[in-house]
Amino acid sequence: MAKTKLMAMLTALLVTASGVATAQTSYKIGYLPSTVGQALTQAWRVGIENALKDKKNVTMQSLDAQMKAEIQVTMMDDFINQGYNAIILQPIDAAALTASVKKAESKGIPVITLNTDTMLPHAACVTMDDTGAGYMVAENVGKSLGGKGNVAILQSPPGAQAGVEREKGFRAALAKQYPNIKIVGAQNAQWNKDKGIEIMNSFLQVNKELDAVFAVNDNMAEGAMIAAESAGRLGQIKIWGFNGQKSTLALIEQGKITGTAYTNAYNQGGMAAKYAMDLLTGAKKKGAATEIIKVPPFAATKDTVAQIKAEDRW
Amino acid sequence: MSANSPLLLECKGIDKNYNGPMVLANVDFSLKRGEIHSLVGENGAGKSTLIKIITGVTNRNAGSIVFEGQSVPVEHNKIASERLGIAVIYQELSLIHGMSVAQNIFLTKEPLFAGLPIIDINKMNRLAQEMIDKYGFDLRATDIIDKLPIAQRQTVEILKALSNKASLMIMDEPTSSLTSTESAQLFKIIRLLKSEGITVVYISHRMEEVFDLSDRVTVLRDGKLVTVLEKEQISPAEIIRLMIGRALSEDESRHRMVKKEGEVVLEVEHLCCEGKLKDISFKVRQGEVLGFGGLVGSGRTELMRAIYGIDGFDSGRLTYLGKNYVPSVEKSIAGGYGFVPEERRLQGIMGGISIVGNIGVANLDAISNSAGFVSGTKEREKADKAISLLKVKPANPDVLVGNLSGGNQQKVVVGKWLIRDLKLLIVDEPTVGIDIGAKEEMYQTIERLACEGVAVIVVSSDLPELTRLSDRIIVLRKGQIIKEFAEGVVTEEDVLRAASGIVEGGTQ
Amino acid sequence: MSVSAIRRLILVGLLISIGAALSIASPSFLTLDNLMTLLQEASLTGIVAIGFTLVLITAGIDMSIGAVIAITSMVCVNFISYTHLPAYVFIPIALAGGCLIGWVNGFFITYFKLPEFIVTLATRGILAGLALIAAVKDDQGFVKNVFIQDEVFLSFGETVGPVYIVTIVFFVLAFATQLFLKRTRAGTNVYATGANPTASRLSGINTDRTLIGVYMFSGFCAALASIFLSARMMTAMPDFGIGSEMDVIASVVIGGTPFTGGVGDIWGTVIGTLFLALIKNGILKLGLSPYIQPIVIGGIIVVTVIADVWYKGFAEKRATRIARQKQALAKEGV
Amino acid sequence: MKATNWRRLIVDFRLFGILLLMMVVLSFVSDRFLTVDNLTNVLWSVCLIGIMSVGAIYAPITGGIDLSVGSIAALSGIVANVLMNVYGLNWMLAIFITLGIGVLIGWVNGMVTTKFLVPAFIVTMAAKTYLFGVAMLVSNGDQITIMQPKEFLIIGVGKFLGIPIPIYIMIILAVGSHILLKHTVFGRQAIAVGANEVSAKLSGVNPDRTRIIVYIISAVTATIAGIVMASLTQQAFAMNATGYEFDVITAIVIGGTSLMGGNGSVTGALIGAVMVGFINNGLNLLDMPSSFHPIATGLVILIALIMNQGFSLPGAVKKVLARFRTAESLK
Repeated sequence: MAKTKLMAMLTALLVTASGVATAQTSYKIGYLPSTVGQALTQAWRVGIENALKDKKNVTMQSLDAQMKAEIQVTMMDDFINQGYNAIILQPIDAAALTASVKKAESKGIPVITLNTDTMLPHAACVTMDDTGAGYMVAENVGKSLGGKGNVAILQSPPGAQAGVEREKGFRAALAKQYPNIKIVGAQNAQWNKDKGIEIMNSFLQVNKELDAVFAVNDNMAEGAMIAAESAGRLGQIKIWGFNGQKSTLALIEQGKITGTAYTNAYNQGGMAAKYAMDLLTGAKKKGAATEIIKVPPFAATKDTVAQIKAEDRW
Repeated sequence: MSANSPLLLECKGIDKNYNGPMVLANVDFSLKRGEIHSLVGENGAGKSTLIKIITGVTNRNAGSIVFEGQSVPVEHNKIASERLGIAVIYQELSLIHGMSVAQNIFLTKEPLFAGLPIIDINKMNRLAQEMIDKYGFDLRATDIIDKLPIAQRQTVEILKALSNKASLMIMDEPTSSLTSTESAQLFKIIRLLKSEGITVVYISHRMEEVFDLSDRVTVLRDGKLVTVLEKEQISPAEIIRLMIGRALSEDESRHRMVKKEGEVVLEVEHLCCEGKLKDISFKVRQGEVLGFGGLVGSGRTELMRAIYGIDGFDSGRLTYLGKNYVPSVEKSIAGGYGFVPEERRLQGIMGGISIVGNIGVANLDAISNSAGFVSGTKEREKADKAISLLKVKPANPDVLVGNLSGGNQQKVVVGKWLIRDLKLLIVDEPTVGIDIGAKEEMYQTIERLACEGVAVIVVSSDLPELTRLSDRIIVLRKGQIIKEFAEGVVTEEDVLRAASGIVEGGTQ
Repeated sequence: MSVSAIRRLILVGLLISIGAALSIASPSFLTLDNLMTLLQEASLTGIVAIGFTLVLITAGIDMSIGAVIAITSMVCVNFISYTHLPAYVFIPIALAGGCLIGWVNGFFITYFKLPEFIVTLATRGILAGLALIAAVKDDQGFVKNVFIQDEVFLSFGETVGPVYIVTIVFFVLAFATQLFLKRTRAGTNVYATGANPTASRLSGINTDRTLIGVYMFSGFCAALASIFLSARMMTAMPDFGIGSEMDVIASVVIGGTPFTGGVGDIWGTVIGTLFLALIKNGILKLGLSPYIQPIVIGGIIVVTVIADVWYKGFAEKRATRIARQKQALAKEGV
Repeated sequence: MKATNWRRLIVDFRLFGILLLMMVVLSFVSDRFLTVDNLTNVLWSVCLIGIMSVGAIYAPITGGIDLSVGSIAALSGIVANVLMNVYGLNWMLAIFITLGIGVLIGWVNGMVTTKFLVPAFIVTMAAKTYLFGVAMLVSNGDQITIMQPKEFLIIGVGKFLGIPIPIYIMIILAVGSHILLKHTVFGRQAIAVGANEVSAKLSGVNPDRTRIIVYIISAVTATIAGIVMASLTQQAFAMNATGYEFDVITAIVIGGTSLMGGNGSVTGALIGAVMVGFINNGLNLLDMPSSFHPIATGLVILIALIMNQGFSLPGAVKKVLARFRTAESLK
């Protein structure tokens, strides 16, 4: 098994080395998420793998950037040096990865980014539209509160772009549509569940009237739920998460979490993989600008969560 | 005072206190050019403080110092004093491990390439070797310090001072870790230094050395100057009298070996340990003090470690209290051994914890119950008992042992065994670096233990100590028993001759 | 041959054989591009490791290096965003900032006699927080990572021929530091302070000044690495370098500088850094699960150090045996 | 009462004093601070660090350090989940086996440091790295939500007399650890080994065995913390508890335990953990940006250290100023 894989890689390389790119029969695709240890990035990987399953001539390798932009850049270099044919990348930071993406593209390796776009044009960006989804969550929260109330935000670490975009969308919507909703607190819970509990506890202490909480990922939303439940205030507070991982959807069904901005991550990964294959096989030509492919967010609440099929839950 | 005055250094009316009682009060101290001048006094008499003031490690509160005709300011410091030509050969050797002899000699003043901040290593090695050869030492400039024996390291220290063009060399207990031959070698060097016109200040607790070497002796007691003895006035008994203000009774009869008839406590048969010990056999009886003599490196310490159970041995048989015994530290302690190691600070005490803690650790079996819980009351009782038995000062069991004087530290190390049901006590160099009063107390403790029926094994390089304490002396050489003195009168010279391999006129 | 020389030879041998094995296993290993990237990686860690080696020689430790990288990159990006100062003006300022942090570390360690580990752990926290506060923000107050376009600054990430500038700087710095350590008085003082601080003081070495100097140099090296990192990434992030302490420590330790002080040199660190970078690069090539990487790296650290201790023990035993034989012969001769 | 006991007491009391002072200041700053609910929450949030600290403290007492506690905690949560929800074991049995694995990890750490004479810093740093890898491998990098068994989940979020169960666990372990340190043979041996290993050995203590037990204790409490964390967050995840080792060391050091060995205070470590908890809680209540948390913690470490060194704070400031003045005058 491993041997055949190695052989395939060797042939692929020999072919690349001989410079007959068009006659290429096998491809290597690299998948480089910000970290391998997240439900979302795992789901993307599964989506990519599924999309490539029936293509015998394609191998896929994923690497772990450990949430550090420096490491991700190194790994980009490695993919480039190893002559990968396409790279699916979730940039930890737009600015930090721009140079790497540019380098890959200049060597003829198309880069398809996930969720975070970089600053210079590349093949495509398959994005769940963080800002738009944040906006959508705020609209839902605003509607359910009747345009009035106190809201707190569980933030991502400062500088984590995805989280910031979500929060910006959320804030923009409130400012524009629900000026009477007050944001009473915003604290960094480091994407973590245990920090989510800790921060939520202090929100609950400071605000005797807290009507809704928006956590910029589901993990923190689940933490907020545990804290609110423990304080006996779960019924009074609407908790919104982001991403729509399986466990959160289950909690929405139980009525413990109000809702989340669900994206079909399997689908999203699949789309990225398909786009890469289309470019490699020549079915699609690369344009001058980055092609933005938006995966629409879906507001999963108790009423709508049933629409998400079991096989689409990640 | 002019530069060609016969006096090299003159201190007048030195006062010093460290925010507390006076450590030095109105002390005068002067040194002639090219003399060997001993500075004696019990621990705490102010010797080291005086040296610290002269070398600029600490500053005086009052008084004047004139060195080479120049007045030395109060705000003096170590580097300035070195520049003046004052060097100290420390008791705890102050060489840098991992560096070569040459690097140590030239530390902080390495020869540089002209005009560059780069060290000229070849030149440094050459200069060092020239110095070594000039004095005829057995050393190579490129030897790494770690691999040299202590005596040679001391030579390197002296070379280091010589390279500083020192006109005054202060030696603080230089022979404490040397064997007799090595000491003799050192005395030769000291006399050589004198012949070069260098003044040597010699600090030692060993009166015979002071007597042998000194041109003059300054005696301090309780921070005050007692007197300065001229060459013809010097005698060990006189110095001791002046130091402690009373005459010590030298119990001459102790030099006679005594045959003890008690039960055999430990019997060692044909003990061998590759490269260290060869076919060692001996017995030690109840109430007997068995002395072990020999040069450093003759295998004495290794033998003690083997019978205590720290290091294993290759072959041989131990019989302890009539039973075949394979030693291990834990079994030995449980069986009634006590062990006072050679290096107090490194092996004996736990400086960072209290007297109670130090004593408790060796008595955990006695102060805890079967479930492993320690009784604080019992622990304290034990500590108090040890303190009162040995008159540890201060008699506060909560004082950190690291803050005690050397003698009191040693009392704690011995004390933790005394409160046990002791059958065999092994003491390795019991009185190194402790003052005369404490030394005497240590001797009395050992004698009292023997009276109580404890078998005591004493290892010592201090020959008067060995002959005074022992009922029987075994001398080791190159890991073998070379001589046993079981009866008759034994002189220090006898032991020394045996240790050096000179037996009945022939060389071993 | 000395123990450390043999050890080094073994490590170089391993380095070459692993390299050879990788060249066979993965054809993309032995390409100019890959080797240069590998060297670039190694150099970024290595520059920090050079400073860290000096700290370790004094028997200290510096946990703040990662945070120094972060804060320095923030200082640079602030200069770029808010001033029009040219890079050759603010880069020296940023490097001086690294030295200043080292000075503060050294000051607390020497003046209050605090343990190095904790002091630098505390400054690590403080600097990490300050880096976030200093980060460039957008109009809504969110941290914004600036895409750097300052030509002079970015030139630090360029190559000379195929070789990255950072690699050249790394080797030059390594050479200079080695020269400093072995052939200057101040360098000798560093070893002396680590081997025996009391003896060093008695010999007239100002150990406090030496220690402060060493921490300043460590801060300087981290700041220097930060500039190369920012230039390479064309941006600066407030979490740059935080967590990279472990890689640096691993490189130095694999290189043979022990925690006990007084021993060690820069060539060891250079080899250690290359070794670690090679392993990391190699794991990526072998198509292993990314989860295996930490296991392999952790394992290698333990194995190298255990092998070290074992070998040293063996060598010591052998040395004492030889010494004893020699001594015996000499004595018999008399 | 003898002098050193007084001194020890004063050190402990001083810590209490600082703690009280912090409470007074914080209650002025935020009226929400001094409520039973909030204080309970603070204790609840520090309980993971607290549990780890009272066990990990033995490493510095013997002159070592344990940097692997975070990874051990993450791994044990994953292992417990696998045992319960993949192999379907009873939750108590699962916890028992997980603790056994904790013992094994600690034993390995201890063996490598003692028998192979590798510095604890490197051993546990490497362990931190490879245990994280193992955790990733076992969990396949997944962020696993633990939905059952219900009894297991009660450990983290259940309450007894209105107080969350983890707080009881922390207090029980702290009391146990305090007794172990101050009133047992093992505690005496650990302190002796830290104070002077050779001397301890010659007094009949087996330093290697003591050290191995020390790392086992450290790993076991980290395992307990991992189980509590898994239950509390209802999640098993390899990245949980990353970086906790530094918080643990911070708590221990603020509590007056020196990293050089030979002394230690379990109550101090607990107070240290609570102090860090108060700082974070206070900043949260004031809605300060998270960047202030590490700064405040860092400053508290420095201040606590300087005070533990026997400097009073105004004295220390004066000393620093005096130094600058002399530096000026030299110029």
